[in-house]
Amino acid sequence: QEEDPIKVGILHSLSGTMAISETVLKDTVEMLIEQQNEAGGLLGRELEAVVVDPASDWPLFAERARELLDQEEVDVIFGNWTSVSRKSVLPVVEELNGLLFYPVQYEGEESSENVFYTGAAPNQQAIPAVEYLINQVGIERFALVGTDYVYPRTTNRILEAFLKDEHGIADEDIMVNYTPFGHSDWQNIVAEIRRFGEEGKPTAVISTVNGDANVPFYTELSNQGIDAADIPVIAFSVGEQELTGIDTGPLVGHLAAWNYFMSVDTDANYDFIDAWIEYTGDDMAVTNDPMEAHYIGFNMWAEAVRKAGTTDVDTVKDAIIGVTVPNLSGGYAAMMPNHHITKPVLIGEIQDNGQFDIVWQTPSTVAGDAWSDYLPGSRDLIADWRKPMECGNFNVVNGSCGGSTAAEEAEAALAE
Amino acid sequence: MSFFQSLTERDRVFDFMTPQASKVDVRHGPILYMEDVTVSFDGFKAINNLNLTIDDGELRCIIGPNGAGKTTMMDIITGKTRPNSGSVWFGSRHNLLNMNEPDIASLGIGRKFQKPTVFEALSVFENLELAMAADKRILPTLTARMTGEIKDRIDEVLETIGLTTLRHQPAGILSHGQKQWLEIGMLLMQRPRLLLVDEPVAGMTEQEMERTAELLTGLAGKQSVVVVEHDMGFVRSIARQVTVLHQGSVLSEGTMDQVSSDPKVVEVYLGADDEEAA
Amino acid sequence: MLAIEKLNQFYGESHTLWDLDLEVPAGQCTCVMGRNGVGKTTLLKAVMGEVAVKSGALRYTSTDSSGEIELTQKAVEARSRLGIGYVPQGRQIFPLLTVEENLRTGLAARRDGVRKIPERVYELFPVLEEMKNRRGGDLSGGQQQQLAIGRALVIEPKLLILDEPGEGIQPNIVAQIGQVIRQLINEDGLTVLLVEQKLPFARKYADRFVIMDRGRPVAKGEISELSNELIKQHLTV
Amino acid sequence: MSLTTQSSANFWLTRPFSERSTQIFLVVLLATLALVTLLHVAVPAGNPLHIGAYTVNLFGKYLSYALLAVAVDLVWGYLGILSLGHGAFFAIGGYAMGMYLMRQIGDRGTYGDPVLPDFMVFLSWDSLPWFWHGFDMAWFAFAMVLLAPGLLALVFGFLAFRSRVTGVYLSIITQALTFALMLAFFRNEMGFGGNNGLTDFREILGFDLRTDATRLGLFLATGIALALGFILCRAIVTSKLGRVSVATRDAEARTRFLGYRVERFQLFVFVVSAMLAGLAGALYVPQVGIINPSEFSPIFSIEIVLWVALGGRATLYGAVIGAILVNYAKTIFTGVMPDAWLFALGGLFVFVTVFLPKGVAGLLEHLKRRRHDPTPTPDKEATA
Amino acid sequence: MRRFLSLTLMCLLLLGITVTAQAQTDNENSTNDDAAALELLEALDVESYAAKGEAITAILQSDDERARDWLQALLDGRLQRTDDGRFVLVLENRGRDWPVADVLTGEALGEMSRRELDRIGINNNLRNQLRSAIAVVDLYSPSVERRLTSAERLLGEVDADLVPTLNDLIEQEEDDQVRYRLTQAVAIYRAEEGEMAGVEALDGSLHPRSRVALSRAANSDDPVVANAAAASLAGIEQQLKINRGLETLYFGLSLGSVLVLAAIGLAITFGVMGVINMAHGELIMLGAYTTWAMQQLLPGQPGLALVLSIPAGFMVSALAGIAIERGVIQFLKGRPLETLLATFGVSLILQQLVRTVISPQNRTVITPEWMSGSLVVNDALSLTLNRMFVLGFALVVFAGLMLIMRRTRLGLEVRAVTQNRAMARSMGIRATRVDIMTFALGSGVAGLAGVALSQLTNVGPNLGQNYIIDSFMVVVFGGVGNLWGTLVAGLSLGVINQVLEPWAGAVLAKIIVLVFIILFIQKRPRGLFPQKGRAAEG
Ligand SMILES: Nc1ncnc2c1ncn2[C@@H]1O[C@H](COP(=O)(O)OP(=O)(O)OP(=O)(O)O)[C@@H](O)[C@H]1O
Ligand SMILES: Nc1ncnc2c1ncn2[C@@H]1O[C@H](COP(=O)(O)OP(=O)(O)OP(=O)(O)O)[C@@H](O)[C@H]1O
Ligand SMILES: [Mg+2]
Ligand SMILES: [Mg+2]
Repeated sequence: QEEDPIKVGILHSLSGTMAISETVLKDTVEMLIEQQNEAGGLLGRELEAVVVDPASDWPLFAERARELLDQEEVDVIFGNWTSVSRKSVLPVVEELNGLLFYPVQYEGEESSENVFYTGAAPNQQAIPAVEYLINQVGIERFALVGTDYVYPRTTNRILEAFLKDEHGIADEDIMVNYTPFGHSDWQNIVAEIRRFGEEGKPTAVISTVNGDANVPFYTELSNQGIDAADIPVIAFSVGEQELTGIDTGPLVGHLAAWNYFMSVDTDANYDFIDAWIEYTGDDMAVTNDPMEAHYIGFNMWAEAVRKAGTTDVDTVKDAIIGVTVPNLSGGYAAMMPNHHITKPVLIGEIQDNGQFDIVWQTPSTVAGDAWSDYLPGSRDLIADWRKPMECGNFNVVNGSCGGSTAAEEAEAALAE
Repeated sequence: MSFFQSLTERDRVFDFMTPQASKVDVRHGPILYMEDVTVSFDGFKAINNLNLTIDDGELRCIIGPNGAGKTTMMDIITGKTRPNSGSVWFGSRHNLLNMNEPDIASLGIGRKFQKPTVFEALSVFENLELAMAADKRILPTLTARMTGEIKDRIDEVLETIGLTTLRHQPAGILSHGQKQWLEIGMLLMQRPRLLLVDEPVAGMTEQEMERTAELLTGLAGKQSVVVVEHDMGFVRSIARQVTVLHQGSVLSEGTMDQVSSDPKVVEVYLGADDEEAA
Repeated sequence: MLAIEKLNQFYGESHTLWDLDLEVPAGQCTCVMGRNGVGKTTLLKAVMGEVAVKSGALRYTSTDSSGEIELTQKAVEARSRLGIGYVPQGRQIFPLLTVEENLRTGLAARRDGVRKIPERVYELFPVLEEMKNRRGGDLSGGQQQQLAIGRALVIEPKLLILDEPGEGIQPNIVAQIGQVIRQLINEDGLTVLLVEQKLPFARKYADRFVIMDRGRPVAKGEISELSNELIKQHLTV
Repeated sequence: MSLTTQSSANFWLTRPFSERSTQIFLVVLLATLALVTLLHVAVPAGNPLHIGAYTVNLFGKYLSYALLAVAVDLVWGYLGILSLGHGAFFAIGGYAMGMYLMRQIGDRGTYGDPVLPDFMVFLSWDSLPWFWHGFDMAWFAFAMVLLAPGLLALVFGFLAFRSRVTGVYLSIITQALTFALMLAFFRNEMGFGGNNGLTDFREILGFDLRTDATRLGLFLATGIALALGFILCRAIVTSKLGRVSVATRDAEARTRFLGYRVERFQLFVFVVSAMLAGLAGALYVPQVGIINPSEFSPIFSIEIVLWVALGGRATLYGAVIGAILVNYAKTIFTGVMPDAWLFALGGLFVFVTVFLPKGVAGLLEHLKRRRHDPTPTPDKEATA
Repeated sequence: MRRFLSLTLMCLLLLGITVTAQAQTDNENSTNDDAAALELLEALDVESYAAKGEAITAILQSDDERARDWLQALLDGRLQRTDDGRFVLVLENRGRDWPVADVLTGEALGEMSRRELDRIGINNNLRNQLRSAIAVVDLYSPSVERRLTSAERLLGEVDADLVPTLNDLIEQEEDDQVRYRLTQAVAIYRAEEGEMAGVEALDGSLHPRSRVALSRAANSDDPVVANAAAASLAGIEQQLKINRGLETLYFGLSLGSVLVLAAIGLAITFGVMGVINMAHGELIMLGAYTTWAMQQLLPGQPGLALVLSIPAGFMVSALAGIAIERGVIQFLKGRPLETLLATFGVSLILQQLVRTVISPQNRTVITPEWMSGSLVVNDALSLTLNRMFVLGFALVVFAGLMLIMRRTRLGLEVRAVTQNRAMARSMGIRATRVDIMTFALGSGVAGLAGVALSQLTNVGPNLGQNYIIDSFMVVVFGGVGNLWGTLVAGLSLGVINQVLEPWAGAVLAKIIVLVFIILFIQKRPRGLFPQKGRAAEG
C-alpha cells in the first residue's frame, strides 16, 4: 500500500474558452511533479499526475472533481481558474473531503476548509495597485472597466468603496463599465474612456477585463491613441501569458498588478524559468503569476505532507497552516489560518518585449483576506481553520460561526 | 375564431361523414362568387377584374392559355394569395378574403394542386387519413382513433384511385401519375362542398381520363366542382359550362361548343387545328 | 442512335425495369407509352443517368462523334455534353433562377462554345422572352413546361428526351411543339425519345411506339400499327 | 416493423405501448434502472461489479440529457423545427429548480442570511426580488419548472408560428432567444447570480443532496421521468397529431389546405417539448449541483441537436442513444485522453454522418432488417 | 507633466543654440568624455525615481551628442547593466539570450543571458519626462512632422515662462499647422489665466485641452470673459455632439464590416450552397493563423507579411475548404441538416489541431506601421486606421464576390446545382466541380476575413467560435441566398449595436439587438431581402 504512488489531480481546462489560460497551469503542475520525483518523490513514494479535462464547462468541473476524488482517489487537486468553476467544485471537495489548491487571483469572500487559495485576494492586488496609482502617479480619476462577472464586480465594489471612503474621490470621477465575456468590439467604450480622461484630471483605467477580451481591448486602446502616458491602464488579469497574444509595441507603459512577474530578478525565478523553458522545449515560453501560485501551493503541500508524514487529508490540512516556503520573488509565502497566503504586491509596466518592468512593490508581504474589510456583509467575518475555531465565516460581532457549520451543529443536536 | 365558426366546428364531430352542407348558405345564390378581383405581382396583373360565379352543385370547366391566371384564381379562393382588390364570397355568408387557408379548407373547399403535392414521408394510407374530413383541432386530432368505418372509407377511396397495393408505401416513391391520383383521393376524403381541381388528368392515360371524368361528373350535383384542364377531349367529355380565362379575366363563357367556336378562344388558345388534335 | 439492352433497375429492393431492350433509331421519334407507374420515367432517368442501373447497356451513337459510346460509363453531366437534351416529368426548372438564367444553364453542355441562347427558343416560346426576368418558379405550370422544353433546346441536342412534354400546356402550343419536333427531326435529323400518354399527340408526331408494362416493353412497332386492341390490352387499367 | 419507415400495417391503430420498439426501449430502460440500483445497493463497494455513487450520478445526468434530447427530437424530427434554442428551456427549468434549492439553503449560507441567497448578500441586495418569491415552496417551484419554459415557448412560439417563420429563420431566432437569455442571465443585475449562477445546494424535499441515497433517488426519478416523457412523445407522434406534424414538416402549406391550423399544432408540440426540456433541466440541476448561464449558450443548444442527429433523427429512442453516447464518450475521452479528446469526439461526429446516414438508430434498423432478411440491399439512390 | 516639460525646455533654451548647432557640426572629439559619460550614466542606476529624473536632466544638459540615443534607449528599456557594471545597449530583447553592445563604445558584446543583465528601470513619470525631452528637442527639428508632434504635446502644458519663447517660435514658424498648434497652445494658457484674448482665440476649437481651458475661463471672475467662454463652450458642445454622432456611425460601420467579413463566406457556403458550415469559424481562424505564420516567416516586415497573407490566407482556407468538401460534405448531398453534425465535428478537430500543433495560447499578430493610429479629421474626430482598412477590405471582398457570383458561370451554376442538383447535372453542369469551387471560394473568403480579423482581435484557437453564431445570424437576418442581404444586415446590425451601446451598455445593447432580430423576423419571416415568389413560399 505504501508503495503506491501519491496521486495528484490536475483539474484545468485543456479545451474550450479557458484553455488559453489553463493549459500552462496543467503543464506547470506536471513539471513540478516531475521535479519532485527527480528529487526522490515524497515520503519515499512516487508522485503521479492524474489529468482530466473539464473543457471550460462548469458543471463538468464538478463531475471531473468527483471523478478525481471518488474514482481516482487522488490525494490533492490543483486546479480551476474561473470563480464559477471553483464554486461548482466546492461542494464536491467539501463533501468528499479533498484538497484543492486554487492558484488564481479572485474576488475573495470565501474560505473553505478544503480549499487553499494561493492566488491573490483583492487586498493583495487591487488595493495596493490603486494606492500606487494615487500616491505614485497622482491619478485623480478612475475608470473601472471589467467583464461582467463576480470577480470584477466584487473588486470594483471594493475599490469604489475604498476610493470614496479612503481617498475622497468624487462620484463623477469614477466610471464603471461592464462588458460580456469575450467582448470584442471596444470602440465605444474606449472612446468613452478617452472622453472621460479628457476632462483635465489625471485619469487611469482599472481593468478587470478577463481573458480573450483583452486583446481587442488593448488593440483598440492603441488605435485610438490612448497612450500609457496619458491614461495608464492597470490590469489585474493580464499577465505575461496573455501578452503573448498581443502586439505589445503600442502598449508600453500600461500597468499590471500581480504578486509575481517573469521579470523578477531573483535566482529562484531564473531557475524556475530555465526549468520551465526546458520542460516546454520552447525558448519563448513565459511564466506568470498563477504559475508561481501553483509553485508555491505545490511546495506548501509537499512540505505539509512531509511534516505530517502522510497524505491523509485531515492531517495535511492541519499541518499546512503556518507552513512557509520561498516564493519566486525573493521572499517567503506562509499559509495563513484562513487558507490564504502571504504575498508581495508588485506593479509592473508592460515592455515592448511582452514582459513587465517592475516599478513598485510593497515593502513586505501582505496576507490575504478571505473577507473584505470594505464590504458591509463581510466586514465582520473572519476565517480561521485552526482548532478550536475551525470556521470559514466566523462573525466577530455575534461571536458565532454561520453557514454550513451551523447546519452541522443543528444536525448534531438533532442526532442527540 | 368567431363564435359562429366554433359552433360549426363542434358540429363536425357528430356528422363528419356527410358533406358539411350546414355551413354554407346557398339559399340566396351561388356557392362561389368572385367580383372584380385583381391580383398583381410586381406590377404584372395576373388576375384582372375577374368576375366568376359558381352555382351550387355545378361542374364548371375553366380553360385558358398558360398564364391566364387559372391557378392564381384557385390560390385566391383557397387563401394562398391575397388579391389586391375585389371580393370573394363562399355562399352568402363567408367572405373568403378574411380567412386563412385552414379556415377556408374547413369551410369545405378542397383543392387538388397542379403540381401534385403529397406528404412524401407518410404512407399513401396516412395521406388519405389526414385528408379525411374530421375535427381538425388539436385535442381531437391527438385522441383520434382509427375506427373500422374510417378504414373502410379509406379503403374505398384507395380502390377508386387504384393505389390499394401501394397503400403502405411512402407517397414519396409514387410515380407522377400515381401522385395525381393520390391527390384526387385526398380530395375525395375531404368531402368538400366545393372542389377545385387543377389539371387532374395530366399524365394519365386515355382510360384513366375516362375514369376521372366519371368520377368528377358523379360528384357534381352533390358537390360543386371547378376543373381546370388543357386536355380538350377531357373537357369536352365532362363539361356543361365552360369559362375561358385570358390575361386574368373572362374571355368567353358558355357551353363547350359555344366556346370552342368563339374565334377569340380559337386564336389565343385552341389553335387552328384543335379539332384534329382533340 | 440509342440501343438499350437488358437494362435492369432497382429502387431499393423493388425491381422497376426488367431486362429491358429498346431501340431508338436515329432521326425518328420513338414514343414510349404505358400506364402509370410502369417505369417510363424511370427508363428515361436511367438513360440520363439520374438513377443507377443494376445491369445492362446503353449504347449511344452520336451522329457526329465517331463511334459507339457506352452511356453507363459516363457521368450524368457528360451525357448532356454528348448532345442529349432532357425534358423531365414535373418540369424541374430552377425555381429561383430567372427564366433567362434557366435557359442559360443549358449552355454548360454545349461544346461549340456558343454562349448565347439560340433565337429559336424564343421564337418557339415567345412567352419566355416576355418573362425573361421573372423567376422560373413564378411562372404558371404551362409556362414552366415551356421553359423546360426551351431549356433542353438550348443545348441543341442530337437526342431529345421528352417526358410527357405536353402536360399542362395549352392546346395550340402543344400542337406547335409537335410541329417543331417534327421539323427538327426532318430538317436537323434530331432523334426523339418521347413518353406520351395522349394518343392523338403520339399518333400525330411519333414514328414508332413502345408500350411498357411492369418495367418491360410489351409491344412495339410503327405508330401506324398502334391498334385499339393493343391499347385496350395494355393501357386500360 | 421499423419505426422510421412506418410501414407497419396497423401502425396507426396502435398506441405507444403496443409498439415493439417502444416496449423494447422501456424494458431496456427500466432494466437498466433496476440493474444499476441493484449493483449500487446490493453489491459491496470494492467488488468490481459495484457501481459507485459517482457513476450513478453520472448516469443520472445522462438520463436528464436524454430527456432533453427526446424533447428536441420531438420538434425537430417530427415537426421539422430545428430548434437551436432548446438549451434555453432546459436552463429555465434548471433555474426554477435551482431557485428552489437555493431557498432550501435557508440560513446555512456563508453569510447566514435566512432569506437572501449568498450572492445577493454579497452584491448588497437588501430584499428578495419579486420573482424569487414562492420558490421556497416545492409545489410552486416544481410547477414553475414546467410552466416557466412552457410560457416562454408559448409566447415565443405564438409569435413565430403566427408569422409563419420557418426553416433556418426559425432556427436562428431560437438561437437568438437563447443567446439573449444567456447574456441577460450573465448580468448580475438580473438577480440570478450572474456568471456564477446558483450553487451550493443542500437539500431537496428534505433529503440531503450530498448523500448517496439521494443521488440514487434522483437517478431513478430521472429515469422514470425519461420513461414517462418518452411515452408521452411516443403517444404524440403515433397519434394522428403526430402524422399531422410529419405532414407539416414535409409540406407545411399543403397541410393548411387540408384544414389543419398548422401554427396551433406547431405551438402545441413546441410547448410540450419546451416543458419536457424544462423538466430535464430541473432534474439535471440537483445532480450536477450548479446551474449557470452557460447552459443558455447557443453552442450547447447546437450540441443537443448533434446528439439527436447522431442517435438518429425522428426515432425518439435514437435521441436517447445519441445523448447518452455522446456524453459518455465525452466523459471517457476527457478522462482518458484529455489533450486529444476533441479529435475523438469530432471524429465520431464525422464518422457517424458519413457512414451512418441515419445515425445509430439507422444502424440498428439496418441490422435488424439484415437479420430478418439476409439479402443485402443496395443503397437507395438519392433522386431529385 | 507640465513641470518636466518646462524644465526640459529651460535646459534646452540654455543651450538651445548648442542643440541646433550640434545638428550641423556633429563632430570630432568624443573619446575624452567617456569618463564623464560613464558618470552621467552611473547616476541613472539608482533606486529612487526622483534621482533618476535628475540624472536625466543632467544628461540632457551635458553636451554629449550621444545623449539622445541614451535617453531613447532608456525609454525603450534597452539601457542595461551587466553584472560587471558595464552599460550596454540591448539590441534585441526577445528570447532568452539577448545580443548587446557597449553603450559607450558601440562595440558588440555578443549574447548575454538575462541573468547577467540588469535594466535601468523607468516608470511612467520618467517616461513622460523623457518623451517631453525628446519632443522639445524636436521643436527645433528641421522636420515639419516632428515639430508638429511636439507642438501638439505643448497643448495645455504651457506656463508663463514659456510664452515668450513660444511667441518667438510662432514668428519663425513657416508651417501653418505647426503655427496653428503653437498659437493654440499659447491661447490655452491665456484662457486658463482668464484672458479674453485666449478665450476668443479658442472659439470653435474642438481640442479637449481647449475645452478644459474654456471651462476654467467660464468660472473666471470677469463676467465678460466668463460669458464669452460659456458661449464658446456651448458652441463647441454642439460641434462635439455632431462629431460624436459621426464617430458612433463610424464605429457602427466598422463593427458591421467585421460582421460582414465574418459572414460573407458563410453567405456562400451556407446561403448559396446550403451547407450548414459550423467549421466556418475555424476557416476564419486558419486565415488569421496564416497571417501570424507569414509574420513569423518575414520577421521585421509585418506590413509585407500582412499583404502577402491576403492571397495566402485565401489559399490556406480554400484548401482546407476543399478538404472538408471532399472529405465530408460530398457524402452528404441531399442531407443538408447533417452537414451541421459533420462540420461541427470538423470544427472541433480543427480547433484542437491548432491547440496541439501551434499552441493553446493566443499568437501575436503585429499591426504594421501604416495601419496603426488614426486618421485625424478634426480635434474631436479621428478614425482608427486599421478599422478603416478592414472596412475597405470588407467592401472590396464583397464587391469581388458579387462580381464572381454575378458575372461568371460559377455564380449561375452553383445556384442551379443547389436548387436542383439532378437537373443541373442533366443540363451538363459539372456539379462536383461547382461544389468544390464554390466551397473553396466561400472558405477562401473566410480565410480573408481571418486575415483582417487578426488585426483586430485574438488569434487563438477560439477565434472561430466567437464569430460563428454572429455569422449565421447575419446571413439569415439578411435573407439566405442574398449577398446584398448579408452586407446590409451586417452593417445595420453593427450600427444599431453601436448606437445603442453608449446608453444601454455593451451587454444590454447586444440583448436588444438580438430581441430586435427576433421581432424583425416576425415582421419579415424571410429576412431583410427575402426570396420571393411562388417557389420560395412553397
Ligand atoms: N408570384 C408570382 N410572381 C410573378 N408572377 C407570377 C406569380 N405568380 C403567378 N405569376 C404569373 O401570373 C400568371 C398567371 O399564372 P397562373 O399560374 O395562374 O396561370 P395558369 O392559368 O394556371 O396557367 P397554366 O395553365 O400554365 O397553369 C403567369 O403569367 C405567372 O407567370
Ligand atoms: N424513388 C423511388 N423509390 C422507390 N420506388 C420508386 C421511386 N420512384 C418511383 N418508384 C416506383 O417505380 C415505379 C415506376 O415509376 P415511374 O416514375 O418510372 O413510372 P411512370 O411509368 O413514369 O409513371 P407515370 O405515368 O405515372 O409518370 C412506380 O411504381 C413507383 O412507385
Ligand atoms: Mg396553372
Ligand atoms: Mg412518369
